[in-house]
Amino acid sequence: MKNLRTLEFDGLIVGGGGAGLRAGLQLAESGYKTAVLSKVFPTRSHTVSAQGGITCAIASEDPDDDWRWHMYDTVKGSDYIGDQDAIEYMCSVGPQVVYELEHMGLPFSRTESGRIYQRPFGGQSKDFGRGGQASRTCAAEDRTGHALLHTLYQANVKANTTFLSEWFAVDLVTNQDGTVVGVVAIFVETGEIVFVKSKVTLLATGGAGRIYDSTTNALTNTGDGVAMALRAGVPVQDIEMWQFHPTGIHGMGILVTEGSRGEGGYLVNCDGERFMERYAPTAKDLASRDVVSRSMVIEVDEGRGCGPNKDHVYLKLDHLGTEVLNSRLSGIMELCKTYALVDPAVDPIPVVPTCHYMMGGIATQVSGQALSQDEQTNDVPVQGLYAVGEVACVSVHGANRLGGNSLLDLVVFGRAAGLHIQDVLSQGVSQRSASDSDLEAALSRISRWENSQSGENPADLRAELQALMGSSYSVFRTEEKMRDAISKLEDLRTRIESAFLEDKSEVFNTARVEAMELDNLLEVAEATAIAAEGRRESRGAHARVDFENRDDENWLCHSLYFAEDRSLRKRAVNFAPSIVEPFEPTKREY
Amino acid sequence: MDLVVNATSLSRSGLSDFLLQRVSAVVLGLYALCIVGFLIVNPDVDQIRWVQYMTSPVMLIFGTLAILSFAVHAWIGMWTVGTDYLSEHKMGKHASFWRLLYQVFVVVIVFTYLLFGLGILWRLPAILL
Amino acid sequence: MKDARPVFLDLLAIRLPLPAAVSILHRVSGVLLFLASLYLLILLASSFGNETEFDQLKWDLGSPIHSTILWATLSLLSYHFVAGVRHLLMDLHIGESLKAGRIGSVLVLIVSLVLSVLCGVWIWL
Amino acid sequence: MQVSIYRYIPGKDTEPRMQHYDYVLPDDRDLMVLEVLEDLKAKDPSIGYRRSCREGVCGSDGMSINGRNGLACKTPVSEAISRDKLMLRPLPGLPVIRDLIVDMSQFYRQYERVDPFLKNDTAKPAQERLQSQEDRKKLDGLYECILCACCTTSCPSFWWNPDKFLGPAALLQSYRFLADSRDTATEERLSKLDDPFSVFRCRGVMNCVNACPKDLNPTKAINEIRTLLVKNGT
Repeated sequence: MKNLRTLEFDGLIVGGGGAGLRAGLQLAESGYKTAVLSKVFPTRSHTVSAQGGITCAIASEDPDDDWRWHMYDTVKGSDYIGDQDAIEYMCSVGPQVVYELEHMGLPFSRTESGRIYQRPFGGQSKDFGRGGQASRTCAAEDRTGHALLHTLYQANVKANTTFLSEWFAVDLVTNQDGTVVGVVAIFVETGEIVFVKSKVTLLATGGAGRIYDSTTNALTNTGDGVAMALRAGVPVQDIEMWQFHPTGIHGMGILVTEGSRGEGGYLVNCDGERFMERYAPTAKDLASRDVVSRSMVIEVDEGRGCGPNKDHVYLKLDHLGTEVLNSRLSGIMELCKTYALVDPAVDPIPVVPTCHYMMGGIATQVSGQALSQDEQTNDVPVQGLYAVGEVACVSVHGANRLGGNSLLDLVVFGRAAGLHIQDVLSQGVSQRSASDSDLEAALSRISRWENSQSGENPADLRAELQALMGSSYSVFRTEEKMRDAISKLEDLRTRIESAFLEDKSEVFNTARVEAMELDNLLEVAEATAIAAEGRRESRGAHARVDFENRDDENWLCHSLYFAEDRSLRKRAVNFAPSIVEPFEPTKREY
Repeated sequence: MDLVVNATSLSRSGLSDFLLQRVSAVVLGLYALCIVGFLIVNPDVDQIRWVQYMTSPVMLIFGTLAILSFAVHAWIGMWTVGTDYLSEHKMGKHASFWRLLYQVFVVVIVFTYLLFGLGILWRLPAILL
Repeated sequence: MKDARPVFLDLLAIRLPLPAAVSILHRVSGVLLFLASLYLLILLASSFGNETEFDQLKWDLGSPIHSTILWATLSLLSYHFVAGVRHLLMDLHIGESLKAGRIGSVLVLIVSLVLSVLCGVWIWL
Repeated sequence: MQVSIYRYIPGKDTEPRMQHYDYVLPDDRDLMVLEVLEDLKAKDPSIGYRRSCREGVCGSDGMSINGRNGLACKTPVSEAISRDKLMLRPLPGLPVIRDLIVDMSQFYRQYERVDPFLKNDTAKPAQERLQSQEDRKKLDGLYECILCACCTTSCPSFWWNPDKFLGPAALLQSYRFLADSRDTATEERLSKLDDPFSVFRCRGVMNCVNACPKDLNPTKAINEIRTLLVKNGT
């Protein structure tokens, strides 16, 4: 096979963040030959940056808490396009999965009775919205993601999982029968190109926040999995849905956890007014993120912003006192002092809504198996391909994710996929073969860059793409700007396809990795652009100036974007949970 | 200890070495203080009093302990220094040869000091050494 | 190929904080004392000889070279002693924080310097 | 400002060299070292370094900045710069793969040697294991480690014996589990540490505390382990 070194596994997991590690753990413990392939050493994955916690009805702060209430909040938060079978699964299995994490050693903060500490987060309620604010987010101070990721990595060390660290997955390999049989990857340390073959391939590559110029995401969040799927002919779902987190540090894009508002912090405008009381009289600063972000933008647009340019608002925490700040929010104390040069115990923090999370992604079943769609709009499983975590759209977040639900998503569905793949493997899946021509697509992308002799600098093109997405697809969206951006993206595609990789060295060539990441950013940006233009309504995080209202008649559905013909199709939302009655769409107020 | 070979440390246990190092340090420190203290209090000491003091039963036992402590303290200290700088990691394959040579050198000196020191304190005729 | 990899360990290009200097000096003084102990033993031996030897020793110690060697040895001893006390205190969990570590190091340097001066006073005055 | 970067590209360079770049700092705000690197890399893409979260929690971009180990994304230029020069070199003591990228495998091996995972041989309860707030507090200052290797690669004992001395980061993690009220393997853990190198090679140099970008104190953790060893062994 082309003299390519080939590695073979039963299960291949691409991505070593929370979802990938949870799935890897499940598979490694089952005894199947499992590898976790990651472009960074696992504990460098972006899960590490998650702060506030993992939302789950373990009934520690409130003994009466019920996973059904959590489910209600999540469905409402999703603006009713979250799949209710998946949400039901996540909320009901959640407690067990969180206890497993605790048993693995996750150092959760504790209540006085020694149970896991839970804090209030946005969009949380008791008794199906009737019982006031709930405290449902399990936290390890404000470093929950760090604690979770390290705990999972440690569990994998214990389970002897094989890690391919600092391997960059270039593309999926699909054989003639449409089965995914592994990936072509570059071992970054040597530059060697390897075919990593596997009976089952699971994408857990995380998000793509780097399509925006201002994002809380790590520099490595370039949507590699989404782009790989799109290039392999797998569609992506609801990719227009991008969450803007209300409290990114102004000018830095660094996140200040929603937990800071959960602990009692609030937002003020230049008049010192606690403006969220006007927009969300009940939940106030703990309304869901889309609502808070929009309110902040309106405040700034109407001239009530803070600072010399009146372009941000303030997050006030000083009234919480140093004890709460140091014991519950020590991580953000450190971040604010370092990056905003502000001591939250004394001064308010300048914040702006900042790109934070990709609700969309590869459509999957609850088992993690990737889905495509046939001509009759029936779901068709993609053989050999699974996806979990931010890269997937199972979909539990719909049009707007609730804080603390992403970590739960990672571990619940990482585990579910692990269990399912274990099942599938035990029924005896044979390794399908791949021909040279199946590998060709992936290899040609590498050689395209390798053979480039001149052209534009990838870093400049990346900056241009990010600025374009930032100006055209942020909190509020207009038809005119989106149309313009779509044509600019077409132009960018031509330029990126003829861009120049100057450094062609073999050993740890990060320029090559970044060039391929640029390809991926472009795929995600274009999918976002077309899907956002196509969804002619406002729902959750997708707020259009020209279509201000939610349109349940036409758009109470998922969007499904296919890259081959750049088409946008619709896919039905699941309204059939198996235990509880479905939650019907109603007006969404906080 | 799978990865750690420590055939030539004094006690083969890091903890024992650690404790011996500390205890011997305290003995040596106190002994030094006794001598310096005596000399400060008696600046014009003559030889008789000096030898009397040093070989009084308490000081003789103390001195013997101090010399033994010196041997222990010096060996552990010098062994540590040797294994820091004369390691396979830094010198390659031949490190163990150089380390052995160094350790033999240290052992010879330590023994010489030990016998010499005990001989003086216990006022043994030089011929016995 | 792996063996050919360079290692950056240019000690002149790495900033070492004060506690590191104190620790290295502790080691250096220890090795030097190991060698200087022969000198101390010889002093002890001659002080245990007959009365003439003892007086001769007292006389000798007045010479510039002899007294300088004695002073240097005592200074090394004081330093090693003081830095050793710091080690023992740290074993007892005293002075473990970065700030305390710095203060402790400064104290070690000051105290041992003072002792060294006192040794000089004692020998020469 | 002049930025000098340690360069070594296998296949191209036979010896490491320092490459100098001119860089104009903005007047209105302080930059982090990583921002400077990103700007330079946009112009010279061949500069190799690791980075990810750019907010000091992933631990990718540890390097020697003007002679002191730190995270590039968390070190302000104004703090690091001396005589208008910024000197960037790889973490000391580990083999250099390329430019500022070192081979961390020795570091990770030492981490794995301390069994960095909770061991509890009692039956798992249906819910979480309870832990008092006081017991949980004992993990503060330990669990926050990001494995950036700034401490371990600033430690002379690790420079001399990277294969035998566990190094501050691994020892901090070792103590993180020794201190966890939920861990039942204390004796097993301690017995694995009682050799002259693993723990006892620490000489209290405290470079680790000085280097840690998260303000953790491995020296203290190592002392705590020693105390446990003394209590356990005497």
